[in-house]
Amino acid sequence: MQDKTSLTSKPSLINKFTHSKGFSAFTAALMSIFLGFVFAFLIMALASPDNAASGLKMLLFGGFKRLADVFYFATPILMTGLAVGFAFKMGLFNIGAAGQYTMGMFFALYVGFMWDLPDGIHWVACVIAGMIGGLLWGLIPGLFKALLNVHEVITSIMFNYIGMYLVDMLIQSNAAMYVSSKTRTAYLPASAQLPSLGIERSNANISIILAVLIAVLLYIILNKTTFGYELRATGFNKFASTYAGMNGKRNIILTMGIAGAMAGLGGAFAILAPSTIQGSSMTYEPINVIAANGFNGIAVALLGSNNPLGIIFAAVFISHIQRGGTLASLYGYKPEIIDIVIAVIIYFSAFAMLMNTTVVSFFKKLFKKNQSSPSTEPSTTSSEASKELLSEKIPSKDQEISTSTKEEA
Amino acid sequence: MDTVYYLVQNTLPVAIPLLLVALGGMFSERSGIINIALEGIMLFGAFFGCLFVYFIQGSSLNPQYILLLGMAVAALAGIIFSLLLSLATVTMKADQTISGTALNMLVPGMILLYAKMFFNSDGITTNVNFYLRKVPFLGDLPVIGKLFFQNTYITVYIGFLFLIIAAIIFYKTRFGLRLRACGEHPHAADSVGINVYVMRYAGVSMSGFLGGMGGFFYAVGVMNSNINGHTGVAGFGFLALAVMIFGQWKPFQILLAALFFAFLRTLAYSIALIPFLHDLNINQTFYKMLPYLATMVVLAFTSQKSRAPKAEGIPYDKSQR
Amino acid sequence: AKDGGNSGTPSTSGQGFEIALITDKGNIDDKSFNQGSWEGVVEFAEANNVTHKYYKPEEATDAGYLAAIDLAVTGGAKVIVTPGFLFEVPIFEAQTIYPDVKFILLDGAPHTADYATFETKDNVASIMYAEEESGYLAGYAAVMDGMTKLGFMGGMAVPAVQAFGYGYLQGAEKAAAELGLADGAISAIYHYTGDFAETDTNKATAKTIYQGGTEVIFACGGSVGKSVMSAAAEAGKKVIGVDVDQRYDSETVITSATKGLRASVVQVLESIYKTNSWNTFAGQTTYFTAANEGIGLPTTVIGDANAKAFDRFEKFTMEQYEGAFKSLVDGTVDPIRTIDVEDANGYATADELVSGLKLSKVKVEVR
Amino acid sequence: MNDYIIEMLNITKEFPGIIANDNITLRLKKGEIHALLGENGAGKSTLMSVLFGLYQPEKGEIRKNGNTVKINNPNDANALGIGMVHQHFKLVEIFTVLENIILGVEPHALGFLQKKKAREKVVELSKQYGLEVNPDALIEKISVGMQQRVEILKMLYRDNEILIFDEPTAVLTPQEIDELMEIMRRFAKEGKSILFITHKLNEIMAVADRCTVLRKGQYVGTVDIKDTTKEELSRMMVGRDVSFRVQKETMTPGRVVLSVRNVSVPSKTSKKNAVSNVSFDVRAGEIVCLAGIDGNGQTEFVSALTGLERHTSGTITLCDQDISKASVRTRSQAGMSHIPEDRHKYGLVLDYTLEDNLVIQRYWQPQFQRFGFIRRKAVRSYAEGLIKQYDVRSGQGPLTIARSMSGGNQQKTIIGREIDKDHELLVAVQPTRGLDVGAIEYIHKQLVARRNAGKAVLLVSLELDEVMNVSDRILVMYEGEIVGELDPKTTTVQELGLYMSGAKRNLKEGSHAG
Ligand SMILES: Nc1ncnc2c1ncn2[C@@H]1O[C@H](COP(=O)(O)OP(=O)(O)OP(=O)(O)O)[C@@H](O)[C@H]1O
Ligand SMILES: Nc1ncnc2c1ncn2[C@@H]1O[C@H](COP(=O)(O)OP(=O)(O)OP(=O)(O)O)[C@@H](O)[C@H]1O
Ligand SMILES: [Mg+2]
Ligand SMILES: [Mg+2]
Repeated sequence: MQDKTSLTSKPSLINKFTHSKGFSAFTAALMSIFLGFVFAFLIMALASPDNAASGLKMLLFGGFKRLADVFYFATPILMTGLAVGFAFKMGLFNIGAAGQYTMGMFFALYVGFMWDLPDGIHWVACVIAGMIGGLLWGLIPGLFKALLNVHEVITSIMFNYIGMYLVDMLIQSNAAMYVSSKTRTAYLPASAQLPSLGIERSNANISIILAVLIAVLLYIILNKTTFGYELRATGFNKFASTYAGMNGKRNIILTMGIAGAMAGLGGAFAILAPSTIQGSSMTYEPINVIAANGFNGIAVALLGSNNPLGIIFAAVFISHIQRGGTLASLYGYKPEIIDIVIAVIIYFSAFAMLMNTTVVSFFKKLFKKNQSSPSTEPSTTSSEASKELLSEKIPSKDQEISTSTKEEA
Repeated sequence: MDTVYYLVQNTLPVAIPLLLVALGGMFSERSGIINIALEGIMLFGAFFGCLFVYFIQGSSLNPQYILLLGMAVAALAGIIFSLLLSLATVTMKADQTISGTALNMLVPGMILLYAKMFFNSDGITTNVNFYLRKVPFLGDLPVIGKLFFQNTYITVYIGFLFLIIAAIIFYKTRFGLRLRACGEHPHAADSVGINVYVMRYAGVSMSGFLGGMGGFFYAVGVMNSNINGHTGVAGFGFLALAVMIFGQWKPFQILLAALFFAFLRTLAYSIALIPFLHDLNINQTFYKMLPYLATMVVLAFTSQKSRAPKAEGIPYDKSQR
Repeated sequence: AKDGGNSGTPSTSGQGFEIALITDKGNIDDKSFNQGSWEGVVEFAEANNVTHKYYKPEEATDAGYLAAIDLAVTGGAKVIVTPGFLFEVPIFEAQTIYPDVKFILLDGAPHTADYATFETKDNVASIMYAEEESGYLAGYAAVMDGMTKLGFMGGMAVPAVQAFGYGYLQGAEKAAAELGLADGAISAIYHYTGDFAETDTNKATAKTIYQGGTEVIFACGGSVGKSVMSAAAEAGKKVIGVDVDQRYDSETVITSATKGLRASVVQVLESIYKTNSWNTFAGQTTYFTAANEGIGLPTTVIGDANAKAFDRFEKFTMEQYEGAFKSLVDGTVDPIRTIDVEDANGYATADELVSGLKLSKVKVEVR
Repeated sequence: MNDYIIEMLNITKEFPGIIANDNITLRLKKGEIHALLGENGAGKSTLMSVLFGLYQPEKGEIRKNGNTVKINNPNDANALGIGMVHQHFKLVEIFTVLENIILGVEPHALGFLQKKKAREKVVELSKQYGLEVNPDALIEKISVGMQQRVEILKMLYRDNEILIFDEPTAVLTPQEIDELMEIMRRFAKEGKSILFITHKLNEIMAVADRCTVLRKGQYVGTVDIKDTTKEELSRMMVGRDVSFRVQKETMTPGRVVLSVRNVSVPSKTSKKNAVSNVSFDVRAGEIVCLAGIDGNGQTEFVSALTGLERHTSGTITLCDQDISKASVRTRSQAGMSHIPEDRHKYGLVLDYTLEDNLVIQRYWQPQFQRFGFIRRKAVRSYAEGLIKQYDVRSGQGPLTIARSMSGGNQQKTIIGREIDKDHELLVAVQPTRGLDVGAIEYIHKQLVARRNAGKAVLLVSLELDEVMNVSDRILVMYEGEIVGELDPKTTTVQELGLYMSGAKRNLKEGSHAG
């Protein structure tokens, strides 16, 4: 039996590109971003109509005035975005990036304060320690899932809390790290801080470069290696991967470990950033609050369609509009508008792809009716696109609990 | 004995929001929609409930009536908000976790923005006291009265009432049967003429109803009828999700799970009252971790048999086979 | 605090906002530093028609605060109010970078990150408060009112909170002595919550303390107070507020150990804009104490001239208060502000409190 | 007036990219059994789904008793007395039999279920038609045959007079098939009209009055069964002659390739063993068939054999290597190929491309990876080779997403992959399920070719024709045990059926056939 679609002429290169999944993900993202800003504009116009235009301009372009800061603040969420996105590829929803991030911070801080290492090596050790901290915390949901069949979402949520309490306790009980009169950690020695990029009045540092390199590395792992092949196969259909002799349990544990390591690195990058003030540094305040950057990572991953390269852009974009949002406060707007914009963008991007094709096929139908001639040739574009989408939207049936994820590079 | 009364009296106001929200999650998931957005729904309901209380607090209305009205407002708000989830996941067939996560992100920002714009604050602070020192007559009963009818909130009774109603709807009605069919095998439901989309809207809306109400009960029973964009509902929506799974998507098991969790949580803060625990002199942080650790341990033992609704997480598409 | 969030109404003239406040963390309704000082800013600015606005730093670090100061200056700030000791290091930097901008630093003095150099330049006014005196009055009032089971819930063991707490215990001791009570007649539970937030944890902790029989808790940690008041309402017990007069937040608040955040901010702003006496504050640290009416318990009820500020006490009278206040002013009583604490977190043990503060009538349990 | 109870006239139904039904007309007489025949994907299920209101046709009309009707959903169909037993059962597994039967038409008072009333009706119906069921049993705990009874009861409960059976016999034993035929005849006699889809021409010849044939979405014709033959029908269906016998020369089996000794597998649903104490050998150059009714432990046994589940006891030896505890990968390396029963669940990653699916058993071999990096070019050219060799048809060649391929081509993909991989033993589980005669013929040829190439083949099948035609030796499995070893040349379908139903056994427990 032959699909009639195969009868249509070979698509041109451009056609192929515009019909590729990557492209529709891109246009979908654009559309959601557009809607997000429309929403923002409406809110601003309601709050203070006179300034809405200037406010919106700030949101859109303000970040360009503070490019270094855009990259600086993009780094941690880029890493947590990778932590979420990478696990997503395997069909795992790593909602525990927050805990892994906190653990990464703690390990980095510990090495920063407690180990006396030479310049140039110290910060590297701290970064690696942070990575290990996140890795360990990421392994836990992996182990629970692989060995005990406990859903990773639940484990992650629980260990976000456990990690937060634990780290706060460990820090507060360590006199070398904690300054009680300031309710936060002491200043890190300069040797433990990341090398700055030397941009004036900005904490921008080498970690953004590392983060981008790591993202590229993950991309290669996912798409070019046998491990990535196994991982995505498992994400799509874990039964088939078992059938093909892949070690599902090992892969789950490994994936969560790597995801945790990413979040841990994010924490390390955040806490080890150099300060613009001589002798100062980042500090950690143990106040029993779950790290927001962990959850922001979810947004970044979703906006970047879980593709490491997409995540780079998503992180920079979100950081960009956040900086713009801060600047918009000069016009009296509350920076919280940005949180709303981001949420709206994610919400729409969840179904923008489908919306894309619905709109297209709607017009196709309209067009067809007007023609009134029986369609001998089934509408290729829309059907192809929607077929593609359907195939994307059908998650492999996961026998146990919840979270279905898919997505293709 | 006083300590026992105290523990019970304080466990219930924490357990009830968990119970209600987890029941909401149950309706949603048994209809086939994973509801990660419970956290956001709770917060949204709590916000409107508190906002209502804020505007009405000057009036001479009896606080318990205000509470009931606020509850209705919160439930309604929850339903409306949950429609955003149904719209995305049922009509637009979007990924359920993604939509839910987006909605979770939306609410705190919205509350902060609103509160800052109109109250110069991070949230809404109200001034009505809903506390019930003693329920008339019942509060005087021996033991039972002290356990359940003193130093409490009427939310506790409302919570139990809704548990019963939920269980009846779930197991004894045509609607419940159809709802469960949709979460298990939507194509089968469709083939006997059940409108899967409608049922899923209904399931999600019920989670909005219970979630919004649960959020408001959290604000009343735990946060003194205040709500704040930063602390939100302190992850109770997520915990409710865990409670729901722990309770195996079944109403009475969910009740047990909620009580279990709430009790450990209450215990963690009441160590000072329990001499033998107090004397152990363990860092209180360990007790704070206890509910989470205990939940993990229980799940570790029970999860092998865990059985989620089969079709949950999968958008229903008629033409899909 | 419904003064219309649009204190931040954007300027149409383009000059921006002249008086700026940077929040340390949390918001300007934190029932503490941010709120008190912001109220001062608003009071002054609205009375004198000066544009004003508050900024929230993008991250709560030294660099983040400095960046927020940058932003405020970009936004046209001429005077910047920075509440809290967290601004000590950033202000040290900023005072050099922005010589033309005036800074009002509350509860701290500018210094370098390594504490090697302390310097307050002429464009900075550093303000400190004698919290121990305020706490002293609160403790004194509670015991004088007949209470014997006291509680203290501090946020974190930062100097200001510690000082409040220590003063509180010493006030109780003094009152017990004046009443001729036996040694150990007063019991006090002393606890730091570890945060400054309204949480169900804090409420549960307060409830537990009340359940143990405690009659009043001195809630000394910003929004922690909301949780304590909620617990007190349920337990039918009392609360002592902190920083600002909190009687309006709950019926349970019998009094508040205030420090004149608002008054001091207004006073310094007036020195800049009206009395032209900036140099009385510039380049130095000014202490607000009982002597200059910088601290105390509220003696009037705002908006109700007939109401009595002490109406929620059973026995404690205005006369008794004035006596105690006077002893602070004339120095006959000088509460201890700091004691040696072994613990890294600054969490004093019961023994340290008893010996450090020379307590005998008061026995302390630390939680 | 006319004597057609249902007329589907000029029905056209499109799916994205394909016209599933192209101007099809079908007329059903009152009281007749009308067969619907066609290759896979010919559009039979689609046409029936249109009649049942699951799909809306783009064109055409439906008449009942001469009056045009509109069927927008199953409720409308139900109101018109149309009921359907679906190809893939539509039963809620965690519900009871009773709940499944009443779902959608629940008797209720103010929304509250009245199960008692329903139960009485169900019990009565099941007595009346000899469709014995336990109303309180959970669907997931009952056999497939039983589930089908539930589906039939669903129609009867709704008082349907037009009954659609979509491939009802694919999952039944010969005895059960006979029973079903009997029931269908009874229905027809009572005046109910039946539409009956099957790929098995014997069944059509046995029970149907008329037959409509579809091919590639188009109407080929309607014939009276008494005026036609099997050959005629199959020619109408595929457009050419099809041979029903598998050509196969005799071979002497060689060395033992697979040796199974005392293997037992615990059951997931009950305390009993799903497989108990199974022992047998498979030699090079023979096709051994594991026959039996569905649910007698074959699936569990295959899982244990292939390593998908680890069995509890006994030993499995493959080419002298003990693989009892080995991983799936080790078994595969030791020479086992496996065509899985459920091709969508196990056989393919539906969202992967065809080429990625073709190397899923081999991507880790040096040929396809270096230092952990996939050698894309090698994969591509290998895939192109296989696609050509096995004539796998797809839209975009190696880059086609597997999900978009037809079932037959998906199966070819798996077969090509498993055969091309180095193997000594080929485990083929229901390799032809749901496929049309053309495809079946192809697959059988491939199995025989493997045997002729000196490989051992273990075929697990529920299809009696297949069992009898393809295998060299038959092992019958009943309730987890091997109860008989038969030679297809000397046995009959009837005898085989007796073994399968447990009525006969020629092997003692624990003994094995070498
Ligand atoms: N939901 C659907 N979406 C897209 N295409 C479909 C869908 N259902 C059926 N088709 C297409 O319609 C054609 C007819 O399918 P149908 O299931 O009716 O065939 P069939 O004759 O029942 O085959 P089989 O013998 O395998 O059951 C198929 O080739 C398939 O491509
Ligand atoms: N989701 C889908 N989207 C588009 N086309 C589909 C989809 N599902 C199935 N098809 C089409 O259906 C056709 C046959 O699919 P199907 O799986 O029904 O085959 P089959 O031979 O009937 O196999 P089975 O035994 O599994 O029923 C293919 O042509 C395929 O393109
Ligand atoms: Mg089929
Ligand atoms: Mg079919």
